[in-house]
Amino acid sequence: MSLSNLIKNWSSLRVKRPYEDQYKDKDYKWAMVIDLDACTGCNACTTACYAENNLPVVGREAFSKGQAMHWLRIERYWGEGEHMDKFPDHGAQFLPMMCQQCESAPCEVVCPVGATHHTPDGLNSQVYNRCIGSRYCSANCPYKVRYFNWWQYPERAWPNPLEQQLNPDVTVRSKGVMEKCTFCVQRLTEAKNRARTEGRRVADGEVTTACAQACPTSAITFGNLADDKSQVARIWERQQIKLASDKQEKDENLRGYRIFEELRTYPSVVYLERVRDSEA
Amino acid sequence: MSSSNIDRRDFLRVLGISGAAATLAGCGNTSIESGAELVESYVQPEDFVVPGVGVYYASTCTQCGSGCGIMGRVREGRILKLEGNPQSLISGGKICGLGQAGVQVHYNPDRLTTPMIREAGAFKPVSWDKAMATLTARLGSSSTLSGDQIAVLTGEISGHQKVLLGHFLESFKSANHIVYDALSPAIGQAANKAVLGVEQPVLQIDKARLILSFGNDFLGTGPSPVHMAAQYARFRKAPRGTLIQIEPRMTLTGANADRWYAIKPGTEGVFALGIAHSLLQHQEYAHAVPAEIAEALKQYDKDTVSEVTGIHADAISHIAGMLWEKSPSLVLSGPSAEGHVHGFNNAAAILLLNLVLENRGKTLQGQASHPFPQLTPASGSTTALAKLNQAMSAGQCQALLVMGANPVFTAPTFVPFASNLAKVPFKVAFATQLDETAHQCDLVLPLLSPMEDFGTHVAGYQPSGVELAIQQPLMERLYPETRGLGDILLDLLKQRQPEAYKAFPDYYAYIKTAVTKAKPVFKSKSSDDDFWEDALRNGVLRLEAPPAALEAHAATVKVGKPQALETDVNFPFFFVPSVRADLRDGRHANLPWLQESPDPLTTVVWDSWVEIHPTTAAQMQIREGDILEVQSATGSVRAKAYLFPGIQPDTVSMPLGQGHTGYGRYADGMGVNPFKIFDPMYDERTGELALYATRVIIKKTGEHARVVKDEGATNLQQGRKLVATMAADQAELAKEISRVTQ
Amino acid sequence: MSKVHTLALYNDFEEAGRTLQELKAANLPGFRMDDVAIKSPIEHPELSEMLGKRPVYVQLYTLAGAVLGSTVGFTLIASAQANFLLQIRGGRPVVPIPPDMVLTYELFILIGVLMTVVGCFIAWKLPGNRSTLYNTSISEDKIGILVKADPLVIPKINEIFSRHQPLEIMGEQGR
Amino acid sequence: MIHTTDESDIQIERRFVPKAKDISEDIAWAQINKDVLRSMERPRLMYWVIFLASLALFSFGVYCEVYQYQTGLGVADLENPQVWGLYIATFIFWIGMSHSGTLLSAILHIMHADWRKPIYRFAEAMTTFSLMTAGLFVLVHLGRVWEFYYVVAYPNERWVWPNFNSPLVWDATAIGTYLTSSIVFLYFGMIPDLAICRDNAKGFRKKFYWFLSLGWQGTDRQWANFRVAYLTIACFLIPLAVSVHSIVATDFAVSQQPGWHITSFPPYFVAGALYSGCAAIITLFIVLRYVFRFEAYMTMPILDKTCRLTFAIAMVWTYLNLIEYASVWYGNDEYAKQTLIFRATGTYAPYWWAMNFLGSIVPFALAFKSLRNHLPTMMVVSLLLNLGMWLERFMIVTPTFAHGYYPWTWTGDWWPSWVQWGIVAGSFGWFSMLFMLFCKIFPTVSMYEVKEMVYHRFMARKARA
Repeated sequence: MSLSNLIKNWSSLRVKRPYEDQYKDKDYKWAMVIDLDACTGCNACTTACYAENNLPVVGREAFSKGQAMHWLRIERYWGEGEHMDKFPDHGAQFLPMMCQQCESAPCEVVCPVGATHHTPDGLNSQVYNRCIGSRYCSANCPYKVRYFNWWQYPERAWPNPLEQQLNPDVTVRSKGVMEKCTFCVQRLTEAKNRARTEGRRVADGEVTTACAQACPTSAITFGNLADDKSQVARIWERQQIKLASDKQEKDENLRGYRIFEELRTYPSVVYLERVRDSEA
Repeated sequence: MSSSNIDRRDFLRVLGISGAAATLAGCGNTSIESGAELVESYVQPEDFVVPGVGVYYASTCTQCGSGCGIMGRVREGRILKLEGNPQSLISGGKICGLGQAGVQVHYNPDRLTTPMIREAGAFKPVSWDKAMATLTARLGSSSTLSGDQIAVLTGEISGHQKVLLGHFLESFKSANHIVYDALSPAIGQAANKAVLGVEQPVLQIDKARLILSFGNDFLGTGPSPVHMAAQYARFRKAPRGTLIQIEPRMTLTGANADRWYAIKPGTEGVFALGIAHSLLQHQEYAHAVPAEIAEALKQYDKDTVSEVTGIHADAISHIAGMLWEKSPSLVLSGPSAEGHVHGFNNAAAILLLNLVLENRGKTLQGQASHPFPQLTPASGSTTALAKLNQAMSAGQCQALLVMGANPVFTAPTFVPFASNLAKVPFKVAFATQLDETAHQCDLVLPLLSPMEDFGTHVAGYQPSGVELAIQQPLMERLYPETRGLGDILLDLLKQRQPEAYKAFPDYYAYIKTAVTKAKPVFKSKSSDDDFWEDALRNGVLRLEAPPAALEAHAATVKVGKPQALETDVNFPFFFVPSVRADLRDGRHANLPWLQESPDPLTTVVWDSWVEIHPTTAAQMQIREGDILEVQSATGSVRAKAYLFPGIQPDTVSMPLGQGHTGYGRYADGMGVNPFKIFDPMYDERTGELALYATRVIIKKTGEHARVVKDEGATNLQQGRKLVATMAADQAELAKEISRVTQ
Repeated sequence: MSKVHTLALYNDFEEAGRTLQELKAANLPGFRMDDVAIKSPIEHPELSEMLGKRPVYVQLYTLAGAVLGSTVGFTLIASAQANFLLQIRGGRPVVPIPPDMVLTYELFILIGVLMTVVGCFIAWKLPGNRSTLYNTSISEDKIGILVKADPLVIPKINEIFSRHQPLEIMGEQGR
Repeated sequence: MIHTTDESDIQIERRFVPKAKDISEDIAWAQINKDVLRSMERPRLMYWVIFLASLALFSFGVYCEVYQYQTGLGVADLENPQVWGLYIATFIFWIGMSHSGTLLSAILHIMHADWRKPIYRFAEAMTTFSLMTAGLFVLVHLGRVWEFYYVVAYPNERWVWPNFNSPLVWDATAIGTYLTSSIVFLYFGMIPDLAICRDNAKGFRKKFYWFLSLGWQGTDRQWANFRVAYLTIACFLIPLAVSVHSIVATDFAVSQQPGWHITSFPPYFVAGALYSGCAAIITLFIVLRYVFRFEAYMTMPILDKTCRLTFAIAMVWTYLNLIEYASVWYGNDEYAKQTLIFRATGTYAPYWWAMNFLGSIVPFALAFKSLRNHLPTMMVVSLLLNLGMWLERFMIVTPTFAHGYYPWTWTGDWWPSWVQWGIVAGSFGWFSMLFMLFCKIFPTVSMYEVKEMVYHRFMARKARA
């Protein structure tokens, strides 16, 4: 009965993730590293995302109104101050930005119906069936990586026979629901199920996201942070990034950082600083 | 390819039967249980088709000429997604956006589904029998055409399609295979040939410690972008290489440079020679060039060079110093340096630097010789089109077959291709989708998409050894009334030379025979069938071969007086077209993913725009979104202004590829076509069209519209730490863990 | 023998007040002051006082409602959360106190208000029959005095009524 | 009950009550009934003009909403990150509007401010209807409005609950509570008046009022319980009203966005709510006074008091508004400061300055007695104040989206589409249509309380005499 459950488990119900961890899946915590020095801004990852996740092409009209549905967008910043006199002397600054799968996600707290919540393997999930489209999550997302279905895209975006390309593993979202990068959860689930039937943990490199898979420069590394030997865990460790920290104490010459860490969102994506030869 | 097209109704029927069987089983012994009857599924899934499980098949990407190996994810008989094939050295298991969009060629809603014949000015769908009858009436056994009366116009083409085309033309005693590439690298290739002895050397980007690139966009639109991006990633790992890019308008590669210089268009050769001059002051380089060149180079002192090129004089000695310091280096020339009246000279001057710096054999190598030269690609040029245009104009051409080229769209206005095309009495287009050129043809034959057809491809750029890439169908054909190019050619050849081709019932048989015949070259000991199966499974046949040596002909580099650019009062701006890595010359504008994929540098989608430097825009009081008229001597186009800091201030730039008028719902009406305002300027040496030599004037129209782009109201980080940058001497890259270096 | 009603209408509170005083003083058998009711267009506390102490218990319902609202509210919310562990929110405990307090507060008010109304309805004895002796002018500006008494004393009461210039005296018919 | 007036009375009155009288004590009670009940009969032409105009506006709003429902929210030109637009801004506006009804009827009731009596009924009706309008905006705004009930914690087989952490769930609970309570309060306080209606109506209307008046006969027991219950509900309503708008403020203050994440938001919102509500009362006061010929009840001294109250609240709002700017300006949050600067200098600067002018400068018109007593001026001023308060809500919602944490998604020139404007206009139509219907069906002036007021004044005069 619920009341007895409440009283019996009171102390465990008061534990906060990630810093007082309780509900953590011991085996999995998905995370990512993006090397901005390797990223060339070529858009291979974004197209891969469109192909894998059934993202609708919204068309010129909707795009001009800011209604694009790119879960993964490549931002291009110009330098400021000393980095930009008359010309962008040190090139453009590209930033692939997708859902950071925050461990303490601002979006999760404010969703009225709990359509977005945290999974035990560390994803910030979005339950389309539950979403009523209040868009509060998007309003509260510091990264603005949530995309709302302003139109009934299933009727608009895939004229016959384009709909045959749709990935059957991924829901096609109707109008009125929010969506965002899922770290290709359909791939993760499949890999986890496969590993579970074989009685093991998903091996490093066994599963990856569509963006990481496509990236011609391998700038994106994806993997399981709970597995100490995984590529991602090793990079995080070498970069001295701790998941449950809002201010990393790390060596100065390490490139790893997380965006808006000071907001205590505890993102799961580490970016490695772009490197430029200052003598060139 | 074993695939079955389970449609949903069939699938439900299977479920229905097994459900019924389960019900019956509950009621005692049925005829099935007693073994008197057997239940058989309505649908027999073919091998490897398991409902709900994705299967991967290897194939080859045909979106550009790089010949990347790809894997297609197939589920329930449908191709869903393309990924890189790790077996292919070219793709290395990776894939670019353009390649991914290949599935949209296949599933494009505007695809041709039946043959069409022009009757009374309009296309009418006809049956294949009728279409083939029309075709063979002109080009079949009874055809009297020969020699120059027939021509085949294609884009870059390689492998057995190319061979069959050649045979087809031979049967007419013709060699009129015109390979047209609107963005042809022919000038650069000619310079390579002249200076290094090969048309396309292999670049060892990862081995270089410094790359000096004059407008070479190897990351975006180069000969093999995916392969070079992987090399670039290794180049950036410890010991980290430095990239310096010099170009009038920033390319994707320029955007990734450590240092980017804006140069006046066409003065790249002067700048290169200025560096050469500076380098020659080091004793060790002194012997690298003939004495007369060394003498001529003395005119290229840094102040003169600086004045001509618009780059600060200190930069020259600085770059020279870095080249001297960081060896081996790699100096590259690119389209924006080559597309000028003196483009060949520019390219040669740039290549001279490689000779001075002794990069031959270190970062520059020759391609391994190919065992099947007949399969190697015929690379395209614009001169070929000019020749065809003349022939058509003179009424010599009686029949024209077009595939993979769209000159009605890409030919400049001074090449009146469309009107000359009308003079050809019989024009046949082979296409998956109608484009502007196909619209002008008399007969249109719908081709299988690359996801439905067999083929072999040989990339023009072979990074190491030799690869023969195999293309196989990834699913059954979508439309029964479509056919492969190989099959059509084979049918035609059977009409003309029945004896030679009777052994091949179809193109599949032809290609299988041809590939298995090559077995000894690949030193395979397996049976023919196994060899073929392996080839299909791997998607690529690899042959390791040593790189060829490069020659050095420094003397061919002409070093004249450094000449400043003439100014044209009527057309004060240089016009630099930009080539988008996804749309290229416009052939991919029909793919919605690519249209919606923001241009990496401006983030504009679905449109054309005019890039103009903010200082110039401020002088002219131009704001973003103002509609500008860009007028050259031959024509004008209108597009929205986009303020772009990565451009030389006397230059404006527009992207190519948009402005279609007959290429389906995703391409039509999007932007404008700058091909139509090119000036008739040609490279002196090769006669190629000089794409970067146009001069324009900009007029404000007073109209304004919102630029459709992903970028928001700011393109700065506004004090946030979004993209952080670290100085190279600070970062300890060697201690880092990385996937690339492993 | 059941009691019957009689009603007198007066022009103002003063006359009604004098009538009440006389009724009280008369001390008639079979008549209790508790059976007297004033019907008036506005509340008149002075007159009501003459009728003796008539306590109001509505506040008790309010209290019960408020307590019920807050305790049951919190328990329901917290136990619902405790049973829906699937819905973890990063950085927050499963049962967070501040949000639950906000909701508890609202339920405290909601149930409090509703119970107050219910209490008032109970005090009004709703739904129930009430005396048919009523004049629409009471809702306008007249004061009515309704007496429930033994039929035997009714004439005497009416007599007291008529001593103070009533506008009208109404009796129940057929008793 | 007929009272006569003579010279001496007036003399005394002048001596003891130097200020103008809120209401004349000489109005006969029957006259009060007659005057108020008349408002439920044939109204002036202006009534029909207002009603039909509201109906037309409302119909257009319905058309827009149907179009948006069918096509998707894209027709509203909402985008990422401008995800809320006018809907949420107007939602706050209507929620705010609802607060003055509570102020007049509950707070002033407890404080025994008699002058509220002729005007509190319509103010309460305004509370109820503006809450209903606000509720509509929640629905209009949802992407999948047909699933709106997911927000409600209803028992279900799968034990799926809403997210109680979300301020939107607090909102839903608070607004639900407030709407229920204010309907109860409005209805409960109207029962004696409904009995009057019952006594004067014929036919089906009699039946209707008979049912609604719950057998009210004005007995002393009914009155005593009624008083206690009414007072209790009034006591509940005051903290409830404060909590409702505080919770609406937490929609913003609890979120993390620059420009929203401000501790002073709840009091700021409450002050703004009372402010716009009072301004709306002035507007409706003037409208009702004219349309239903309520000059004898909605008197100039009452308007004068309302205006003074409004002025006081306007100054409280101004103070809290400045506090908000100051706390951001002197705070250490660079991002919030950027957003503030954007508000004052960016795309929406004209609206921001207009909002500050209308909210803080225009109310000084209320400080002048001659202006306070000039009805046309007050009409214009009250409408301007409400425009200012609507702009305030717009300036809370929009600039933070346009200039939030993430520069890449900053929008320079976002502007709502006609569909949004249509729905906002429709909401005003819906509100005034409901309000006008209410005025025709229910007594807009509390008859029994006006009688009390008249009686107390009359007795006071008598005592003095």
